Amino acid sequence: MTPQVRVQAEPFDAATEIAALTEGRADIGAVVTFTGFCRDEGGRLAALELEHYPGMAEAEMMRVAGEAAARWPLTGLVAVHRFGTITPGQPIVLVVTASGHRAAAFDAAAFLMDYLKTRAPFWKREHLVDGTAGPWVEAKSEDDAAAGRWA
Amino acid sequence: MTPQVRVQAEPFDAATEIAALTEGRADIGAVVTFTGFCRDEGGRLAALELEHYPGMAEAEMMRVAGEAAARWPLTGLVAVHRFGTITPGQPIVLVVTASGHRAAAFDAAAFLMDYLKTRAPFWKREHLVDGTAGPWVEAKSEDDAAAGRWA
Amino acid sequence: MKLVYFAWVRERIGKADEEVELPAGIVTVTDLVRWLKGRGEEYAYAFENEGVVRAAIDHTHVKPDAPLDGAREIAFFPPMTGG
Amino acid sequence: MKLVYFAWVRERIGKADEEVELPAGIVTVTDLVRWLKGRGEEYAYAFENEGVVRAAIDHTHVKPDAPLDGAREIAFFPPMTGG
Repeated sequence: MTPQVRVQAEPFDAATEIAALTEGRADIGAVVTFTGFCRDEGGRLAALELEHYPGMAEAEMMRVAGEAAARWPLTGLVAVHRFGTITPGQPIVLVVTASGHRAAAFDAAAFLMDYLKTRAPFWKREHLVDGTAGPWVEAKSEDDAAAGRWA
Repeated sequence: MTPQVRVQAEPFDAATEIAALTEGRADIGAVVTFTGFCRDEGGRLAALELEHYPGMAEAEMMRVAGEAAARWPLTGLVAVHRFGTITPGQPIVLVVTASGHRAAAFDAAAFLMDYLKTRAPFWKREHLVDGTAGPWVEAKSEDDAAAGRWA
Repeated sequence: MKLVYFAWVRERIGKADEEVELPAGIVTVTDLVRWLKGRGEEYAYAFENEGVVRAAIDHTHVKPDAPLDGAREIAFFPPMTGG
Repeated sequence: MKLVYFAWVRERIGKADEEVELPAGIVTVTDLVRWLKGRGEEYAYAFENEGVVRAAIDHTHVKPDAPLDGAREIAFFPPMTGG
């Protein structure tokens, strides 16, 4: 199983990714998808700007994907992360995991998200509804704690 | 948030369900989907036949969905379970959870699957590739253990 | 009172549902199971291990000591294997 | 050696990347940070809290005591906030 990792400006489609992992296969029992969306934070945000480190973003996502593949018996793994300006309601990140059994698919997807949050080189900046650029989003200690539970 | 529960013979589409939960909303940060598929068990199975208890299946799925909605801050919840004859590679069950934050969406989806497995009145029977009807699938003690972790 | 059966419980009994008139003294699900077992070997076979077959009253799971009072439909079935 | 900066580290320093010739005695990432802080107040501002800014060598996360030997590209950036 070779993980698929993509960094792109374009939106993605969860159903297309599920179909690509399951097409023509009869050994997959479970597919979990996680999609992370841009929120408007109670009407405060006009958009999120996502900066990334080209080259390292793909490399680090592939390392995290490889760790998930080594840890759980997966039959498929896709991780897609967008960059650029993303408006509220639009998707930012997608993780898809496929396995014979549901626990592996669930755990691997949660692991991937926890690790992508803390290790993939992406940075979010807020753009406010009044047209000004807001602050860079601060990293959350709860994300470090979530990643720490897999150690 | 009113959970949506459906019992149907027809296939379903995960992307349609994600779109229905997220369309026009800017307060959703995370959507998790779980899709359970029919496996061929190493080439042994021609199909699974899914019997269900009409009326109670919907009622019990709605009770489980209500428990998830009471336990996690969800903005959307869909559970769809098919009945009838389902061939390897085809989907059987779909759960979609939406929330402001990813941990709630992940945990609620895993909870729903663990509880649907042990409480929703569906029974699987194997149909073998040699054309004969195989045995009814036996309940697994590991499924009871998985459901027990939420108690 | 309507009884409904599913999966291998239905196959062993040989019918999907039936109407029954309960004699006096049948108070709980366990009472009903013991009474059914006395009706023929197909019932005895279906309920040969009482701890395995599950019951529901009016679409809600119940334990063996649940009272039948007021029930319209009682279901018996094996442990669930959906999902 | 190429240095690249991201997010508010990039904004504080005022450039996205630059080529530097390191003087002798700059062995680790921490040595490099201290040398950069002496180059001007924009660097001092970017690295004002050395424990916050993260580093990567050739696309791999590294700790402050990582040796620079053989590195082609060193990146500095805030804690990640993707996902």
